Amino acid sequence: MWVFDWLHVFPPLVVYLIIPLAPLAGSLVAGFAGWKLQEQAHWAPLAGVAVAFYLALAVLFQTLHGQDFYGNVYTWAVMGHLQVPIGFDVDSLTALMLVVVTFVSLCVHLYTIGYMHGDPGYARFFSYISLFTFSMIMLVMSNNFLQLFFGWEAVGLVSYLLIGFWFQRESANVAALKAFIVNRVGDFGFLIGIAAVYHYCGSLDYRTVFAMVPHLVGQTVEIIPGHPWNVLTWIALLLFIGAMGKSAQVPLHVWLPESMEGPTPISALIHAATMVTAGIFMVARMSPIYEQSATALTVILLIGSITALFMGLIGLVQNDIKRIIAYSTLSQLGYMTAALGASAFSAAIFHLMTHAFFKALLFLAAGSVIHAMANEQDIRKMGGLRKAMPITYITFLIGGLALSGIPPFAGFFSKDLIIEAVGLSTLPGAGWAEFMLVAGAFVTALYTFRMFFMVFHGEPRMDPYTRDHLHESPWVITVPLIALAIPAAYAGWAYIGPVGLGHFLDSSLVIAPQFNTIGEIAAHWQGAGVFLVHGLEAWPFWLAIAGIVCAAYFYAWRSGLPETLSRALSPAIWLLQSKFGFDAFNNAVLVRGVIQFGRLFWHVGDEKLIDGLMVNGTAFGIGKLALSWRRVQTGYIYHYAFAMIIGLILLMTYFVVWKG
Amino acid sequence: MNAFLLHWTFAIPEIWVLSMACVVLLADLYLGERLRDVAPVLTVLTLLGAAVLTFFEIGQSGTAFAGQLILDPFTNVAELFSYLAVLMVVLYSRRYLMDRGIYRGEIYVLLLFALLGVMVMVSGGSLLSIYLGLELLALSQYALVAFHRDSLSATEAGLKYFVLGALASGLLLYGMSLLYGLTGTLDVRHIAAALVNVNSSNLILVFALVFIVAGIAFKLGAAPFHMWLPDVYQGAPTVVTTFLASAPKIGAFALIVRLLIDGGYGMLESWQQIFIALTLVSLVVGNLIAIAQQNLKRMLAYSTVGHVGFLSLGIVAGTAAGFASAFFYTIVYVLMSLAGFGMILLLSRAGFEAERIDDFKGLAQRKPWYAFLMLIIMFSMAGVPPTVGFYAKLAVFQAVIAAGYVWLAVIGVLLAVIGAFYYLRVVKVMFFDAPDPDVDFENAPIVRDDLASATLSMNSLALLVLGIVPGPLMAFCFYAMQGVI
Amino acid sequence: MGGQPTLAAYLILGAILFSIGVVGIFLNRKNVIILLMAIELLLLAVNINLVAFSRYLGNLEGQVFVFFILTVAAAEAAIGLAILVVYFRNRRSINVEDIDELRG
Amino acid sequence: MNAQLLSYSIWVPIVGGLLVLAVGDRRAQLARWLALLVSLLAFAITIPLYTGFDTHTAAMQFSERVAWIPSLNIYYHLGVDGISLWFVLLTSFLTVLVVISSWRNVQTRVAQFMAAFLIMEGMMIGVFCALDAILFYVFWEAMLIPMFLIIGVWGGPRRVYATIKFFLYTFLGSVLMLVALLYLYFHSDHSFDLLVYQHTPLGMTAQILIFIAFFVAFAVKIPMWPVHTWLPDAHVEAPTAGSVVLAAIMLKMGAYGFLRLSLPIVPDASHKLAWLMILLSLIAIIYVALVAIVQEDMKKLVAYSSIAHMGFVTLGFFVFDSVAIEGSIIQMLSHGFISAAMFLCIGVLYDRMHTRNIRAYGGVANVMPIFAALMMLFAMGNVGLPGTSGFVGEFMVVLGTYQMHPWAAILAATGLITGASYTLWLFKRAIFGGIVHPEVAALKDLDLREILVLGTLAAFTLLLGVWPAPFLDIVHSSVQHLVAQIAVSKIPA
Repeated sequence: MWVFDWLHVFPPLVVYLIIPLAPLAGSLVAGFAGWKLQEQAHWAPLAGVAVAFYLALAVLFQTLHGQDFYGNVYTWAVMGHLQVPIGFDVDSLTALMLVVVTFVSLCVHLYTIGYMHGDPGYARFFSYISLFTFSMIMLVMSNNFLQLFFGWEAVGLVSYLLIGFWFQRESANVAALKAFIVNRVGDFGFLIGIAAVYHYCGSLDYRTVFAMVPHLVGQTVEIIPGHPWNVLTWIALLLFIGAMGKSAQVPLHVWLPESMEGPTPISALIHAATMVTAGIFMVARMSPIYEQSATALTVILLIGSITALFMGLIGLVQNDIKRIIAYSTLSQLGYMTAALGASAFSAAIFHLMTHAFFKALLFLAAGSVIHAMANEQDIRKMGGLRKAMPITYITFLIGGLALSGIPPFAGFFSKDLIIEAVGLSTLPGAGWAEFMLVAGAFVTALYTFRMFFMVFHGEPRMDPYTRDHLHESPWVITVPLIALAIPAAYAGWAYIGPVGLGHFLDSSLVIAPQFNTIGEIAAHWQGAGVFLVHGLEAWPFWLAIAGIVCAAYFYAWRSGLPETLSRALSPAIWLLQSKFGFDAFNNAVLVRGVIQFGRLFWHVGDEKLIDGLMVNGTAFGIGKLALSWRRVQTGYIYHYAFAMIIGLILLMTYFVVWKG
Repeated sequence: MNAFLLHWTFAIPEIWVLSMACVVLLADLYLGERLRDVAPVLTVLTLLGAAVLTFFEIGQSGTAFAGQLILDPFTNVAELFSYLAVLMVVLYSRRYLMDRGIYRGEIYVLLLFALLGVMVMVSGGSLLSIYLGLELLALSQYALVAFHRDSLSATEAGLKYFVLGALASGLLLYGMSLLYGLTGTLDVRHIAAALVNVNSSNLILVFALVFIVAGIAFKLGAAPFHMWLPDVYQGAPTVVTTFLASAPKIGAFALIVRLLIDGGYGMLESWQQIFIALTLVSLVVGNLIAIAQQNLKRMLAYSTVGHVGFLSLGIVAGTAAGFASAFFYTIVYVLMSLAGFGMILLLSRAGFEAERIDDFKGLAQRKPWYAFLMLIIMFSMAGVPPTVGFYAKLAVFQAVIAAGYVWLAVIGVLLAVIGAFYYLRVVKVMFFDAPDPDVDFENAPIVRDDLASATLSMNSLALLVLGIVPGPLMAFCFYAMQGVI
Repeated sequence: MGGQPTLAAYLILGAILFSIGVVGIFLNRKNVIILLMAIELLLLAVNINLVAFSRYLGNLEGQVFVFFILTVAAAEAAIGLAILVVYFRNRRSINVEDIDELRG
Repeated sequence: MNAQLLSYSIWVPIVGGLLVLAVGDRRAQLARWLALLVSLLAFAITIPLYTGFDTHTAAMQFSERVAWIPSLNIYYHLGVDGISLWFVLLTSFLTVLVVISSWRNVQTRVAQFMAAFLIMEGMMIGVFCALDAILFYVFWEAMLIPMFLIIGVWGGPRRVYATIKFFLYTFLGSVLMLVALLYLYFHSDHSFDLLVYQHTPLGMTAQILIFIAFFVAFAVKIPMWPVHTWLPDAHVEAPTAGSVVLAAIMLKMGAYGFLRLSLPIVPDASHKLAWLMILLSLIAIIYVALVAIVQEDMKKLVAYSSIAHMGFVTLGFFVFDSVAIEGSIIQMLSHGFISAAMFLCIGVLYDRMHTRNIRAYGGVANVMPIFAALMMLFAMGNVGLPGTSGFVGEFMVVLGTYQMHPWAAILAATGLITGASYTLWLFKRAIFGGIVHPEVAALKDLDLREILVLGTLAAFTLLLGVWPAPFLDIVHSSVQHLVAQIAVSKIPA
């Protein structure tokens, strides 16, 4: 394309280098010079991300023309015989991710200018989000496991910093800590996975590793003696543990709802569009490994569908606008994961993309609402906002429809594709998975439109002061909303062919013939229109419509009904409100357990046994001994003489008796 | 010249010291009160002269007076170190004695006689001369310990030392008499030759050895023959304690060299066993009881017992290197004790003995230099590098491991750790505690004694310097022992 | 039998005397003077040994040694008594059980 | 000059320290400047060691060998290889920072304080350079004296207990090593040369006994569970600078001892007892990390975290894999930077508030943003985040360990979780949050001097994390050589 032609003057590596480095530079400028730049701190990060977005587009066009890149920048380290470079693997998958990441990031940067205006941490915030963009770019561009892990952990770090951005708030700090530690649990598995990869492949380089994979088929490992496991299953599951942490799959999902303590732009950027998708991306990237293990795929499929349904259910009883969206994110991530399990990698990536757009949109719109409501997040105190905030209303509706999978919005295409692929899957448990996903469609629509109606329709329930000051947000906020609404509306229709059905991503993915669900769909592919019409006859669509109708009935027309219902269903509601007990379990067993063990080891192990008994006990014993032996020295001459004689006699006896 | 007087020149240093002791006695008697300093000055000159005379003898060897005296490298080296030890005692002594009103010439005369005793022990070639040297030393020591006539503790110490010392002499003598009966000679070299024909499990011989070793152990201060040591070290005037811990230890070591190595090397296996027992008991008793002490002199006394245990390790080894390392340990011990008791001497004032450990509280703030020196001394005694005390321990451990007694070395190092505790306590008191307002070094009347201070500084720094360059001293000690076996 | 006592008899006598001396030192709880006497007894025992051996071996060295021991014993006794005197001046007692100022 | 470079590295700080001592406490300012000058000079002297280092050989470089105590065949034998080089540089580098960091917070007996650190610097460099067993031991022990005084004189309320415990514990550990060294002397044809020891054939029983003796010495120093309890006490009571040196350098000596002595001298025993070492390392990683979580005293927390981090080091040694061993070395280096920085950070707070209790803080980030940012970086290093130095070593150790013992790697990797827990929980409680205590509100942010010190460490933490290659390049040849050495049995046929 002509706008990118001039880039040919640069060597390709330079272009690739600038993509991560531009946001990094922006971050550093905002971080180090922030105290001086004050209100102008956004320019450098904004410029950095804009450059990255522009170049990402250029890269996307290149890959469309088949120009992939695989090469190293520098040698990070040589460890023993293992050489670990820092390098880039740029293919269609990477390019697509780059565009999604930088686009959402750009929108969020822009949005932040308005949203965070006047916050004392303004510059710091920009520094963080640019740093985040850098980390995510490094993650998706990586050509080896180490760099992947670097990006993996770095996004975790920035997420920690951003969730705890308002560090004066106790709840934000707790949420940040929780997010980091839960992610670390995932990273723990991921690290072991990398170690296993190195062990069996002798390299951390993607291509070398993937080339080794066929040789590993059939090899087993006995981690628990007597139980041989397939090596590739073992590796795949370990890596997937990492993905569970990052992409918040049950049971490592607990951090994501709480991460809503961070400022709203962050929720949009990190907890909807980018960081949480790292796990999805990683599994897709590792498709050569996963495709060799039906066991791993089954696990992924089931965990994904469980997450999709049950997290959606929790979303039904939430009242915090951001938390509802957060649970919807969890649920949607479940869909993506389920797609991965069904080997529909391209469908997962496609849903990732559409989800990034509409979920970022929803978050930013929610932010706009919160902004207007003077930081009130409880939907029970909202209502009737559609008149005051028309742009937000429209864009939120588009996002909601997309999320609920109503054609022709983006979510419909990607979600239907996933459900169809899972339906075609031959893995054990695929039937259950499909059921859960289809049921999830109803739940999704229900909680989305419950929120929608409670916020924008009905009677205003806020206090009068807030009601009088309701206003539409400024342009820096609404422009990103509109910018995101456009792809949320049309991206499904436009890209299901190239992205969803994998022609574009073919070069990046490996799909085993026996799992090729997407291939099956593609074989009967007659275009997006036919797919749409076909979708109108299927369960998910009607369930979604049913969800919307229920929501409208309960929350817009008969607003007294939910009360009655919740009384009738109180045990179920209680179960949902307690989030199936994950938090309670973690606090009561894991956190308390760790602290109890820590205290036990400290007070009993260290202080009593080692220090008290062994160390000080020895010293005390020696001291006692010294004091008592001291009394032998009575001061009397005859005792002294007696001691000498006794000594003499003992020596003589020794010789007489023993030496004889 | 008849055979008896052949090589009489070998005895010139002894003759010189004897004559000068008489001269000092007479000079002090006649010059009296007016010229008190004459005695120490003359003593110093005597020591320097003796050093010169001994120096000229280096390289010669042989016997004099029909084998009564032996001249070999050990004689030379041991005598030179004895001079050095007495010299330092003299240099330290002046102000301490003046403060207590016992600055008299006799003390120097007694020191010279005691030194003569040590010299005779060092060069003694027969049981007779060795016994005479021993008694000369012992009798002078009894008098020295009780020298402060008005002090109850000094006289009590003198009395105890006398009674027990006499008992020990009796034991030694009894052993000597048995040895004489078995071999028919008093000359140690003839005894060695005669023992070749004696069955090593001969019970009388073994008894003789036990008695002799008991006597030696008493002189050294090895447990369980050590019980006089704490009382005497504590009770005696500190000058005398300083002396007790120096030259007489060289004399005691000479007993081992002459009686057990020169005379009884053939019986090595038997007395090695005895020494293992003595070593073990000394190490444990010395290092343990020292922990419970509050009085620094007494603590150093128990630490002496511990040190004797360590040096005996070298003897247990039973090799030339072992004896050399034991000798090296002895010399190092002498240097350390001189410095340690010298420190107490210098910090004491009229009416105030700086002998409680608590008296050293906060010394680092009041007198940082002295505290630094004491730090060196304590770490040297504990055997922490880079002080010379470490090499002493290194050498004996090396020897005992070479002889195959690894288990003894392990016990030894463990007790070294326990021992480190009480030395550390002194350092702790000096450096970490606040000064005790009741103990004021500054307000007590001070008679400046720059010579003593300088001596102490040299003495203590020597422990550090020798720790960095231990080679020559060690080589010297190894040289001394090369003629012995 | 009869006639000349054997060497063993002398040695046994020496040993008995020596033992009496030793026992005298640590059994006596009364008077320091007795300690001095016990010490003399020790030296006496040694002298008997030496003389007996000298006679038995036909070698004079032992008897020479005895003379030296006797001399030293005299000196020793002198110093011992002197110390006892100064001690008595300070403590007003020569009771062995009172000599316990220094201990521990 | 080049020939005696190591001697200069050792003796310049020692002599300089004596000079500082001579200046005396009354002229404190002069003593400080002189100490700074000496430490800079000493650092400058060590730089040619790096620039002139030949990375292609495992042989000792910059060697010096002079007879020292001929009677016992002891030599003054120095040399560095890839294993020791970094620690020499780390020591001389950190001493500069330590001098600067103590510029104002030490006001009593300044000259003695500075002198103690300079003298200790020389001795610590001596440990890393010594190739003669006795020389090694002399430096090893001598170093205790200045540290004993530093903790005892300038330490906190329970300093006496802590310092005596420190001294006796380490002394007890090292004396057994002395016995082992002497034993080796008689089995290596009367040589004290460590390089000769490496080729001395030894039977299995002897090897195991020697290994145990070495183990006691080094395990106490590192420290490994269960002989670690002196460390928290020593750290809590030590002045900031003392903690820095203790954590950053002294702990490394134990680990260095394993590399220089245990592994090459008794390879068969090392293999045989590897299970024990791995077990103890894992206990350190898991048990001690749990203990760290519940600490209320910041220094104690970091002290326990040091033990846990050193667990990775020892774990890496005893899987006998070159990646793991290199990882351990890098982990040691990295811990040198990060633990130093963590203690300096706590020192910064302590200087202002005179308490280390976490509860007394909270909300420090509000008033000390620069400090909070720097400490966050170091905390992340402590957590082992990629991009910081803390990651590289742990990553390599886990990678290497997995090769041999997957379970050990899995258990060790839990350090990822616990490390994050205690470090960030500390951070949350002390640095984040609202201001509760009025004293915290009055805190002043870092001054230039503090920024200089912490900033330098931050730079190295990042450099080592982003580009560890130059650090590892130095290490390769020596580690390859070591691994080859361990693989060969020394039991005589």
